[in-house]
Amino acid sequence: MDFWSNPIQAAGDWLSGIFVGWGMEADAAHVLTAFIGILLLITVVMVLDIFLVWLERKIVARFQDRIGPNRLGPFGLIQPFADIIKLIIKENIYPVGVDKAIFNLAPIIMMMSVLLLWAVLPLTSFLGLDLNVGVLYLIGVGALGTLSIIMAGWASNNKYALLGAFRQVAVMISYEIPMVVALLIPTILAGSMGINSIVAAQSTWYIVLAPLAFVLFLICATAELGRAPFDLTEAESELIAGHHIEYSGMKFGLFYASELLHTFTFGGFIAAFFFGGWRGPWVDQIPLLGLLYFLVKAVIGYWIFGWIKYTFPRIRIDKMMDLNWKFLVPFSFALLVYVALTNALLRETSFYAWGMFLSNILFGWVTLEILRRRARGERVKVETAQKPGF
Amino acid sequence: MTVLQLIFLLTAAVILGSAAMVVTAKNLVHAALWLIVTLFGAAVLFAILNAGFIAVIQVVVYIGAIAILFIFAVMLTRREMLDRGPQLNRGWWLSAIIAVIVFGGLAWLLQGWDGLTKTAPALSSGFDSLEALSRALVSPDAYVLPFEVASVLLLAALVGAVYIAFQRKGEE
Amino acid sequence: MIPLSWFLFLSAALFSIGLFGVLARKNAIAILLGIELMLNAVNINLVSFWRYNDPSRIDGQVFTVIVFAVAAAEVAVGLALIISVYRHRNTVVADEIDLMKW
Amino acid sequence: MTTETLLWLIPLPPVLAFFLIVIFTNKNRALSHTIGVGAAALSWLGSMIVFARALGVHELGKTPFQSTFNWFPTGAAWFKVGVLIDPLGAAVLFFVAITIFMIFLYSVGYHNYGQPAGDHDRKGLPPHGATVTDEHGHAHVVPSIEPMYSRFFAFLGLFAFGMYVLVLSDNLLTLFVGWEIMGLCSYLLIGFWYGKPSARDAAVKAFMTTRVGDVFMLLGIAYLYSATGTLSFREIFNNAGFMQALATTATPILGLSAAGLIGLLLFIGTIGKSAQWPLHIWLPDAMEGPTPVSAMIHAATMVSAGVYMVIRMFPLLSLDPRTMTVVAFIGTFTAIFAATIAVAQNDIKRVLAYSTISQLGFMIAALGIGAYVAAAFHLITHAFFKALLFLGSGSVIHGMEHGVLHVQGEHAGSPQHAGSPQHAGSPQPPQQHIDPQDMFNMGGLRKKMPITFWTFLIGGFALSGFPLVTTGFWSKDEILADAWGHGHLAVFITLAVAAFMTAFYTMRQITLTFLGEPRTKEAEHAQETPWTMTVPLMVLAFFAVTYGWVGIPEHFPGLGGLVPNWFHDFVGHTLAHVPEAPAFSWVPLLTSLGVALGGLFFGWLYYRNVKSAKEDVFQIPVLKNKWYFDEAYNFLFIKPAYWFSETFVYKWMDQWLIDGILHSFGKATQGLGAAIRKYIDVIVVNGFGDLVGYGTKDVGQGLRPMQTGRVQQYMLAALLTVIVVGAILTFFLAA
Repeated sequence: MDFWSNPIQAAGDWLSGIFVGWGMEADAAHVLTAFIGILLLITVVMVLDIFLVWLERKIVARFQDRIGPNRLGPFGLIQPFADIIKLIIKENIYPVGVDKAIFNLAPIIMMMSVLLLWAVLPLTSFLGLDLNVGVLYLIGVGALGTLSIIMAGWASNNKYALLGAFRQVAVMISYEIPMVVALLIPTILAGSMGINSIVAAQSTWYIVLAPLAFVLFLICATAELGRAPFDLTEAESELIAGHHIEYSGMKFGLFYASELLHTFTFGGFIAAFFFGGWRGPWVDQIPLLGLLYFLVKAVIGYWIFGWIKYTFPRIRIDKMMDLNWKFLVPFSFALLVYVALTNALLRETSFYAWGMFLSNILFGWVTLEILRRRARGERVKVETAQKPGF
Repeated sequence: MTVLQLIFLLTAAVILGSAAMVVTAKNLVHAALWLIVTLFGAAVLFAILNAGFIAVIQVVVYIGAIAILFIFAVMLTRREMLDRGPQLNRGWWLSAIIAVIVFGGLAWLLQGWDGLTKTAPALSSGFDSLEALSRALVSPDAYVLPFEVASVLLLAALVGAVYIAFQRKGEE
Repeated sequence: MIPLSWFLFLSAALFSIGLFGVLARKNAIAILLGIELMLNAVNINLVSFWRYNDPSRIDGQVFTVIVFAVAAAEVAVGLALIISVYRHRNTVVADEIDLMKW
Repeated sequence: MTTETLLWLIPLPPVLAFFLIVIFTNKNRALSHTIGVGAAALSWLGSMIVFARALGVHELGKTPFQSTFNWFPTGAAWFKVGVLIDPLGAAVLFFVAITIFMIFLYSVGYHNYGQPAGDHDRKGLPPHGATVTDEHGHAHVVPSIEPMYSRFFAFLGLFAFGMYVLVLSDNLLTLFVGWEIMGLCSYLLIGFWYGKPSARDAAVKAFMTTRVGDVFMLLGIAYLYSATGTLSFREIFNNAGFMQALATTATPILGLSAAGLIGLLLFIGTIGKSAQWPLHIWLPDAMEGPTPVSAMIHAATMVSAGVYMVIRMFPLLSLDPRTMTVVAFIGTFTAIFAATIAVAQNDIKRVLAYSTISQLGFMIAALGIGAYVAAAFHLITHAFFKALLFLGSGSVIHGMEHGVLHVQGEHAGSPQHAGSPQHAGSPQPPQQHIDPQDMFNMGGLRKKMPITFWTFLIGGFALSGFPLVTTGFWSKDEILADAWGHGHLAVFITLAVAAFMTAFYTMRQITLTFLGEPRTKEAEHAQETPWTMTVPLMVLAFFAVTYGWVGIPEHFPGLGGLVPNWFHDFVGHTLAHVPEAPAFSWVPLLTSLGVALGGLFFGWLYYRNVKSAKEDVFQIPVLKNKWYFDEAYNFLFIKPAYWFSETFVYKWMDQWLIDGILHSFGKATQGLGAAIRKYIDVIVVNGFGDLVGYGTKDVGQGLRPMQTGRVQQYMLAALLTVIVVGAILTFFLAA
């Protein structure tokens, strides 16, 4: 096998060959190699996470017209390491009445739920498991995140934490529905649930074929991540800090890091689902180039999330649920049917890409028009109600 | 013993241990969390059995929805959570005996069955159980009717649950 | 390769544990937990029979999916009932929910 | 629209009106009566279209309009129901539709639509009148609107639905359904003013009495169904095999054939419904209902339904001569019997009620002697003129009530009386309130109410059989001719006497009511009724005169042949063998002329001078009291029933006989018992008893906790059972 077309596979084969040479069974060697691979991946990801902290701080600073960390190392790159050291040497506080086991487990599971996502993240054409239920896997692992939040909220023995956890869980369970539907649209277009297959199928990026699905997914992902404007779980003015109110030290650090990594991962998924993933020029000749393309696209996705977070004000919880159940869910169902139909009609034609794009724009325009009319009606009703004499 | 067997035994131990914790844990939230561990183990088993879709659905539906629902219910009925008294009936030993008898009976019945030591047939290459399942669920000469009935059942349960649990105005 | 018996014994054991939970627990929610265990035992059986019989016949998985649906429905209604009972009687102990006795 | 579709639609408007009024428009009187009258008009229109089309069909008897559908499965076959219009059905539908429509219209005026609400009217009581003040400050008492106005139209609609169902059905079952709907409605409508105890009693009486007949009728239907497997008229009558089998099968009862027994049972239903002797007692009491109801019951629908049913079943009845004899006897007897009572009645409506019974007797008698067409003819002519008479009498009563209120208003409104203490705060009906239905309180109304007078006169002459110009003459003449022609001399003579009495009491009624001078102040102030009441009178009067001309016998001297005897030809074809018209004879014609004119003349001659009830020599107690039938039934059935339960069963059987035996046994055995008790009872029996008693109790106590209400314990028990049964199955049965 050519090493450069799939270096990871080659390295793995080489390693397990060594283990077998040491007298191991082939299966056991395979499993051991896989574990080593997982460990390597996690290490890389965690290191990436550290730089994400720096990136996040830089982004927020730019949005707020500041410079951001700039003292330690070049461009302040050493700053996050200092932060980590600070968090590690902080005291571990256990408030009265916490359920210690669960309290400690929660951040770990939180981190785990994010790391599990990396199993199916298609970094390149050969890296990332092409699970035939990849999209569902994404949702299922999201459920683990939910679980960790409720564990944290409950174990803290703090009513703000519990309330925050309740809110977050309600939001996550609700927004899961439009999210699944939004992800079903790339699935339908690609004819597979495997995420790498979806990337492979994107000779035209799906942002062109299904722009509305992208918008829908972006909204749902923001809610799923619990970032502004949907950061109700830690709405500081109401709940202080939500589910991680009682956490200190590195446990808080884990929550913080996992949020950032989660965001980056979702940036990656946006890249994979809608921006062609590792696809790019010359990637067929040099597969490793895909990794670069993918990371660039993922960082752009990450930046989009940051852009949203630091631009929009927070939405009230009831408005947020209304938005989901009264708009996003019906909208997503209608969109799914619509895209499936247009896809079936236009697939074989020469103007497939442009037809899909324009039909999506048309659908979005109709939706906006309906919303505008309704809003106008509501406004008129409110105004007439306020007028004296009526 | 192959690695797969080892994984199976580990998973089985986790499943049985956590299941035992589910039925004995004093704190209900712990019981619910142990249930999640059990369900996760079951998902692993499904994965071992090459039923990837079922495994993921197990995680999504059971852990993502049902378990969360349980935890919600436990928290909504909070007084019981603080109840540190015995969580078992007075007649729990009778229940234990019956459970053992049931297990014994099932084991005895299985013992007498000749298909017990069967090994799994190899999956033909290119066979996608997910595709077969999805075709079975929507094809009229297979399971489309039960599938639709199940969805109607779900809807009815949803409406019923909302109605039952809905706190009407004026009620305490 | 794992023989079929392993799965069957595991599911029998899981079923019995669930049964014990259903019969012995005081708390109504815990009873529902036990029922979930039993349903999972059934699911394990269904899937393993599918795998070990003829994987091209997908019926075992279909039944599993339908069991999922039924379990979800059962839990939703069951928990709603328990919450409703809790509101009215302020208890979720199954032994105290005995209005229907003699 | 095909005629068959139309047939299905005809009964629907009234029942829709019923539900609409009951459910939605109950509060709105105008809307309610619009819906009710509109529905009757729609049904009428449909019926007229059907009738017109029926006229156009050649040999309708062989190819009637019919349509059926499968109702419910009976084993391998289906029970079919459907609609049918054959010549008889068409003729009946014609008069039913017209009379029902007219009665609906009449009810609007009768219940004082447009008048103010009463001062003290309450639901369940007739309106008492309202006081209004005119522009001069004078208080007048005027009629007030019926408080349950909408309800009346709803009930009437349901009643009309029942009648349409009955007429249109092609089988006995749906006919019975319509029959029973009418039974219910008659109960509701007779007891419409349920505030009056007499109305309540009358309603119950009518319901119970007809129920006696209905039970027998249901038995007959059941017997017929078990014998033939179908209830469809045409399937039974057109199947010679069925008819043959029914005629020859013997039954254990009175040696009748199956056909005879079934016929008799069905005929008992008719006796109840058409108020024949001996179940006639309910009908005069039914006059407690509002007058449109009386017209509905006595002319258009209910009593006609009974006769209609026997006419329908005539082919079956005629299979057994003994049944026919019974029918002829009952009819003839009822005719003369009711006529005698009618002579002595003073209530204007009661006279008509008894005359109805009498005329129905004519029809039944005609049927009994085989005069099928004559019976149907008289049924229809009678419906027209009796509806006319009832509505006319209602108009008279209404006019009289106006007079009563006027007089009452003068008392209440005039200054010298207004001060009297008992009238000051309570304008209740005054103590000297007279009965507006008593004919001796009337007199001279022809000037006050000319339209009512002339139409009533036409109706009365039709009832009497005034020669040539009225329908009653032709139909009654045909019955008499049939009786003579078929050699039933006894029937002929009896009916002739009854006809004479009919003419006599009719003229008595007309004379007392309309002729002469007003005998009371109230009668002086009577007033003509509004157009909604007089228009129906005029329409019905038109038919009461002209309808007879369609059935003039061909051989009638002078007139015969001028107009073809259409009715005989048309209705006769309902039967497989068209009955022959009797040969012409002068005897019945002269008899008919004589009794009609004679009765009318003597009635006028005598009653023109009678001023009060005391002067009337026909107020014979036995007639006045209706041959003591109510008393007799009271004595024969009701008292014995009381006596049987109170005295015989309770006092004699229970207290005296059984208790006595027991007591004597008790006394005798007491001594023995005391001895036994000491040695056996206390030791053995008590011990055993205690064992059983306490044992049962203890076992019950012990078992009671099984029902713990705890779901887990139930489950435990169920599981144990499963394990045990499974073990048994595995170890003992499978092995």
